[in-house]
Amino acid sequence: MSSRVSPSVAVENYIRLQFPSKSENESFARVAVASFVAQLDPTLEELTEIKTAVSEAVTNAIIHGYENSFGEVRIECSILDHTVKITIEDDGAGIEDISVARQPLYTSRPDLERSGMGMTIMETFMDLMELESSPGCGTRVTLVKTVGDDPSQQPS
Amino acid sequence: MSSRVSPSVAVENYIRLQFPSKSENESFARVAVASFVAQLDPTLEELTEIKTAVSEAVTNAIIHGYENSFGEVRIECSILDHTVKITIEDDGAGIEDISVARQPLYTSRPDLERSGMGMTIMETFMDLMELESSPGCGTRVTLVKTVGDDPSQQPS
Amino acid sequence: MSVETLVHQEVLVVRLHGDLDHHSVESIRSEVEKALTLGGYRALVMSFASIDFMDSSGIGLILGRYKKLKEMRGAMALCEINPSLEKILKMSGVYRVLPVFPSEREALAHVKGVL
Amino acid sequence: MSVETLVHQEVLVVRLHGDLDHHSVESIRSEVEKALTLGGYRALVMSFASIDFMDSSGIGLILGRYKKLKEMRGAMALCEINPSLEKILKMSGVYRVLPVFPSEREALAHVKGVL
Ligand SMILES: Nc1ncnc2c1ncn2[C@@H]1O[C@H](COP(=O)(O)OP(=O)(O)O)[C@@H](O)[C@H]1O
Ligand SMILES: Nc1ncnc2c1ncn2[C@@H]1O[C@H](COP(=O)(O)OP(=O)(O)O)[C@@H](O)[C@H]1O
Repeated sequence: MSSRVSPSVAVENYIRLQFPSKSENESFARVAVASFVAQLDPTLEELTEIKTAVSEAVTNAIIHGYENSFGEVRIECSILDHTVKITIEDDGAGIEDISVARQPLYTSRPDLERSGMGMTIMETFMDLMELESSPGCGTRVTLVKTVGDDPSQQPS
Repeated sequence: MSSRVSPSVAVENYIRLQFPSKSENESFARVAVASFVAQLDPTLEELTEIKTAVSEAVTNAIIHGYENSFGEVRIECSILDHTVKITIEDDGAGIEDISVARQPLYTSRPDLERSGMGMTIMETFMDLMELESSPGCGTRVTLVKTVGDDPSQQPS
Repeated sequence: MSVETLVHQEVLVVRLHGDLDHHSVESIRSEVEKALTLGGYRALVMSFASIDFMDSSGIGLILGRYKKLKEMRGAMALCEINPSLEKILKMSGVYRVLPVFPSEREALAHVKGVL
Repeated sequence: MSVETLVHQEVLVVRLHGDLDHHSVESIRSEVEKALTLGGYRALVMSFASIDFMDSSGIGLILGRYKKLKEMRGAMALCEINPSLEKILKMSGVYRVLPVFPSEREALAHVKGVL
């Protein structure tokens, strides 16, 4: 699970973040992404939705992917016109059945009082949410959202 | 100019950031570092000092290192006890004479209304500032600061 | 993140401050549980007036407390939900199981009435 | 970042808002220069009341305007410097060449007196 934004792809700006799977870094991750996305001049509501979606994906990488053991989370965030694309990936446990995992209220960790709403929140708050996962290898979530007052720009 | 925090080194937490040399990313860089350092519970003054030092180093990488052409800036920030260590590096022009560059008010770009105070601000606001540079290859700035009310912790 | 707990007659009031995410939820949960158990309360009001950010970890916290209080045949209500929180709570079905009020005063009155 | 310019008799007042860094300084500089040139002003007051962040790019902006106005035999003053700005300005010697006042009113009075 590793990807690169090659400079030949038409991307206006991007960031890459990498950090260990510690819950302290959840707030760092969403604040960093939000401060990068701020250059698109999103509404406060759009920014909150992006922060929430990133928080869900990073939390999942930490508690489900790495099950609270050590591992690295990688985030890549790129913008093109008014569209932001964010990938959050881990090299953790992976997901056996993606369609089950995406169901609202499904959680494999009710013991941790997880609500099973993370995926649903990501889907609702973003224009597009894609999941790739291979059991034993890791998971990559791709989130796309067009922000601001330019609805002609579609996620690519 | 590339370095890795190996997991064998006693570091409690770290982040790595990577982004293109665009001035839009200056605010992203300092906000991201500040939101990571926030877990050490620094005073507002300490946080402002760290943000300012990071802003100086990132700005230098963009305008002096890459001279406003495309390149990547890398930041690594690690914390151990109450000490934060930040490296900011570029693969740009490099510095011919470091001792000249460090002099207060020295700037190679008075045409851009640079004040030549960036290095002095980094030195003053941080406990330690180290410069490594090879002309034609790039520059790495290392900034170390111990924050919070634990003065027994010294920068390593 | 911090938690402020106070007691109104038989009702425990919990005011949440700051960011409610997976990192902060554990300590909040244990504080609320401790306060409930120590005081033997059967009624809980949670106020979200000072919440700056909340993700689905907050849903887990709310529904977890709801279950506990239901088992004890207690009462629970939420109050001071801002618009961005409202969206998450509606999505998760929290509005279908728990009463939500604009003010702490109204939430308290409701919970006392139910007991 | 945004710039608010207003004119008090012969004096241009520039109020800076937000983050003053290398990214924002260019547009600020050109706005200030345009206002100075169009109005033919020889006196400038810069207010830092609403500055959230400033690095050495701000020093360059201040000293650049100072030079210009000195060449024109004009007058300039700064005001509303918060403690963290003060440190940077002192370090850079700005206090040795420019008068600094707590309020815009005092800065204006000084600059008018000098002209
Ligand atoms: N990064 C991941 N690695 C492994 N499993 C995951 C990951 N993300 C999600 N899952 C699985 O998908 C389920 C549903 O996720 P989600 O809707 O976010 O709910 P929750 O986090 O509350 O369990 C999780 O319970 C987990 O089993
Ligand atoms: N990353 C870098 N790459 C190349 N040269 C640099 C770099 N950082 C600093 N320098 C050199 O050191 C000088 C002094 O830097 P500094 O004190 O920050 O002042 P300023 O940025 O205002 O010029 C710069 O003018 C430049 O010549």
